[in-house]
Amino acid sequence: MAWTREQMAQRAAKELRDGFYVNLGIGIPTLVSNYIPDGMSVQLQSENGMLGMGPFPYEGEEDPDLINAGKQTITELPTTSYFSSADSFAMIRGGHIDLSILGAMQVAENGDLANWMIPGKMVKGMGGAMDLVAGVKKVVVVMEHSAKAKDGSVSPKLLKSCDLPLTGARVVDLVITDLGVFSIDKAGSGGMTLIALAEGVTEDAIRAQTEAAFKVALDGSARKAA
Amino acid sequence: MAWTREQMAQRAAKELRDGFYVNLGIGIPTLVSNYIPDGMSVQLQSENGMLGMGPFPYEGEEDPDLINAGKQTITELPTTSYFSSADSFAMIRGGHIDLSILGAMQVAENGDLANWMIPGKMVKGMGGAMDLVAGVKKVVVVMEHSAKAKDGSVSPKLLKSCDLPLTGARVVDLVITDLGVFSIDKAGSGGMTLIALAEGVTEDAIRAQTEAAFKVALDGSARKAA
Amino acid sequence: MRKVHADATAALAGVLKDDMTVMAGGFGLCGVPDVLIGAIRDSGVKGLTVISNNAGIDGAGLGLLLETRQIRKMISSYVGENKLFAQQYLAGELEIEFNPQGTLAERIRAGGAGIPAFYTKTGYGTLIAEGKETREFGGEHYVMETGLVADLAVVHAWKGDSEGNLVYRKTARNFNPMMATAARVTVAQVENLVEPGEIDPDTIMTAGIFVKRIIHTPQAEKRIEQRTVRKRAA
Amino acid sequence: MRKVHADATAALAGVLKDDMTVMAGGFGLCGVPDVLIGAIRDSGVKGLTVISNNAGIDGAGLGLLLETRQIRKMISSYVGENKLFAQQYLAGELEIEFNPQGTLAERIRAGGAGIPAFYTKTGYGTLIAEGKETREFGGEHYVMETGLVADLAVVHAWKGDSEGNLVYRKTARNFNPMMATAARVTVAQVENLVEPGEIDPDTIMTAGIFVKRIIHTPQAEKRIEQRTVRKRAA
Repeated sequence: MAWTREQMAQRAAKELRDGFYVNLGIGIPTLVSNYIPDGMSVQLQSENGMLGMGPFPYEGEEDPDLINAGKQTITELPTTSYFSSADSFAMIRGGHIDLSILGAMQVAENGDLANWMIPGKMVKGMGGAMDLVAGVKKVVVVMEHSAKAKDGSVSPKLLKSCDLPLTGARVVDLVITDLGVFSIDKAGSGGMTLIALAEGVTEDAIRAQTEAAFKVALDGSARKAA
Repeated sequence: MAWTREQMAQRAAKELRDGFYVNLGIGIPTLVSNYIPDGMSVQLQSENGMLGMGPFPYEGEEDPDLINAGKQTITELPTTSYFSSADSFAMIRGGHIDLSILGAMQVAENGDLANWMIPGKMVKGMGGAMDLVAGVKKVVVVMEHSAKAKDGSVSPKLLKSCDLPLTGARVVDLVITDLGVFSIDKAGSGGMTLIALAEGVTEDAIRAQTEAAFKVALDGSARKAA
Repeated sequence: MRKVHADATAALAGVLKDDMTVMAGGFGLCGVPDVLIGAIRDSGVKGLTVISNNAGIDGAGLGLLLETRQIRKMISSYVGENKLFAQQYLAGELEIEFNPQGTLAERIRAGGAGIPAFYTKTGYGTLIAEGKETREFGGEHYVMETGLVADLAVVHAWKGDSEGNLVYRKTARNFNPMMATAARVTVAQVENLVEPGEIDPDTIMTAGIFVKRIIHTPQAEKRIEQRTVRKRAA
Repeated sequence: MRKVHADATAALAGVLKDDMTVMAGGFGLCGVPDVLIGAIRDSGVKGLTVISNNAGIDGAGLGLLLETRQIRKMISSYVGENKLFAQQYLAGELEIEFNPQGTLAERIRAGGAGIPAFYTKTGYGTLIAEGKETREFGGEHYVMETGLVADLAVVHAWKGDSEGNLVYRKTARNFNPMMATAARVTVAQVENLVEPGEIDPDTIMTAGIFVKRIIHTPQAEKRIEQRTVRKRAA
């Protein structure tokens, strides 16, 4: 049984540590905020100029001046501070954000990430994704293990090398898919390692849907080292 | 009769225009603030992080958190804003200040300025002077025409080229001394031009105390062109 | 007082010309100088290069200037949510230069701060670095990016005084403060116009020196792009 | 709450080591983190490289660390008004690296913002440019300057909350905000310590993310270097 979106978010939440400042991308990463352990202080950064992002407002309490990077209405917390886009990305580029959790189209075994454009399709732009993956201390990708096209065909997203234009070269530390968890030695030559399996998913099932070469280290120590 | 310090400051005040943002150095330049014409809006910048600098406080009203770049206690005005040193020098470096009036040890006929160190003597540092002369739109020097040493010897300060280490290369637009006013074509090859004489001072008297080559254009049109 | 103009048209008089470069503040539809953009549309000026994080949506923000085909080129980080943009781009009528959002913000700050170029890790090893200088510092790879300046910046603020001092509100701050510093002429629309001295000088975010002209837009319409809410506990 | 420490010694515990680089906020004696500097003196740590616009005066500010010869090198823009500094410098006991004030401020901002180098006109054609790369952009000459980072930054703020959010007061802001961003560990002393939510989030000047430790110093002594006054009209 593959993990649901909620289970993937729950697994990603295990990467949180007390006192962390975290940037969450759109989609499954946003769900991670629902799984911050009680008593753990985690502040969410929104790259449009906010630290200490609160939940969605109650209906009728939306403030057009208060949105997140996905342009959704949100709320503030007692910890909140606001700043300009330049200061926001100075924070990101300067390595002050502990963790970025974001989605991806493709991840290569060396940590290359592609998630902003498909040649030949209309390009919307990279927004803040390139800055985030280049600047944040630890980058975690949460994505479906394989891509399902409209015609039903399935193609792997964990690749030997990305064929889509990169968002960043050697930037991903950890990949969480619906089938398992992979660590990547992005700074060295250690490549990709499968460190956890979703319940009921086998290593063989993962191999069948993965182009990237990967080692396997499912014991707790390797998991911890990731 | 050479100009007094007050007269030099008065002459420098003629460079002010309505709406100008101005940085004044320590010494005679500070006096310029006494000669801002009535009805003219001129805001003074202090490079330690303030725009809209007010006069010295009344005794007993000094605020240790409110000083100018000379470390003197000052006051704020209704127009005042505060900012960081980085933002202050972004304002200066970015060319947003209209006029800088400052003192000098030496000025060369090409606009080179020396006012921060004498080799062999204890060096205190350049503070913000290098940033100001490099960044401000128009740089006016106000200084004694000649240097009087303790032993009574007199040496010129308007030179063919500065022998002291520079604060900036080709940065001075106008020099006001106790004897007269000189414009400098800092961006071109026009050199230095004497455009005004202090009352009772002759061109010959100036030549005798000036090493720099200079043209003379004492008519109003040349003065305006400066 | 001399900075305060009666309306957007008056505030832009003498500044607009064809083929100029305009910076427009805002992120999504938040903090967008919509009244000033409307006046730019009404002026009919064309061939604009517009530097703005986004391109508005159909019928709002910079979408207004796309409808009238007044924009020749956008310098942005993200232009989704705009069908007109896609149409004009695919028809070859509109150029786009994509910048990573943080690179865009920093390029604008640099332009205003007299910094012609700086180095950033962002985009190294990607399409964005193509044709740009790269360089190693301390064993890490960086891309050289250049400062951006414009002929005109239009910004939106929550509060302003007649000296041009500005205060922004919440995430409507975004690109507005940097843009205010990086143009030959900056025009601000403010929701609340007050007298000098009414804003605590420690809280001023854009010093008046950067703002040449200002208009009071108390009725500025604020739109929401993605209305998201949560349910109240029963 | 975890960021709040009982006193300066507790806040610096485990951070100080010989030969480290320390940034200290302040301009003259204004906005100087004097309580934290006192605790650095008391710790006896030595061989320090100190990045600070000035070097204090005899008996105050960084003057304290000069008295005890704990500083090996200063990176500053102006060090007048300090006899001890002059003595130690002339005796070859103290190194000094002068930076133009704006270059120093920007190098610190760059260090905190992940920018390894940038170009500035300041100092082109002077001693300051010697040994540095220079380069032309648009026909003008610029000097390449590098970002600065430190092991520790000590800053002074007017107000702070237990999350580390800081607000500075008047010209006591100066170098403090940039330094807070550019060190591995930033420790802040605040005159007023409040609970999260008590500071208007639009007015926060340093976001809590940059501040690792904080102490409440309500009694911080404020000295005036140049007391200047005007006479009241009779």
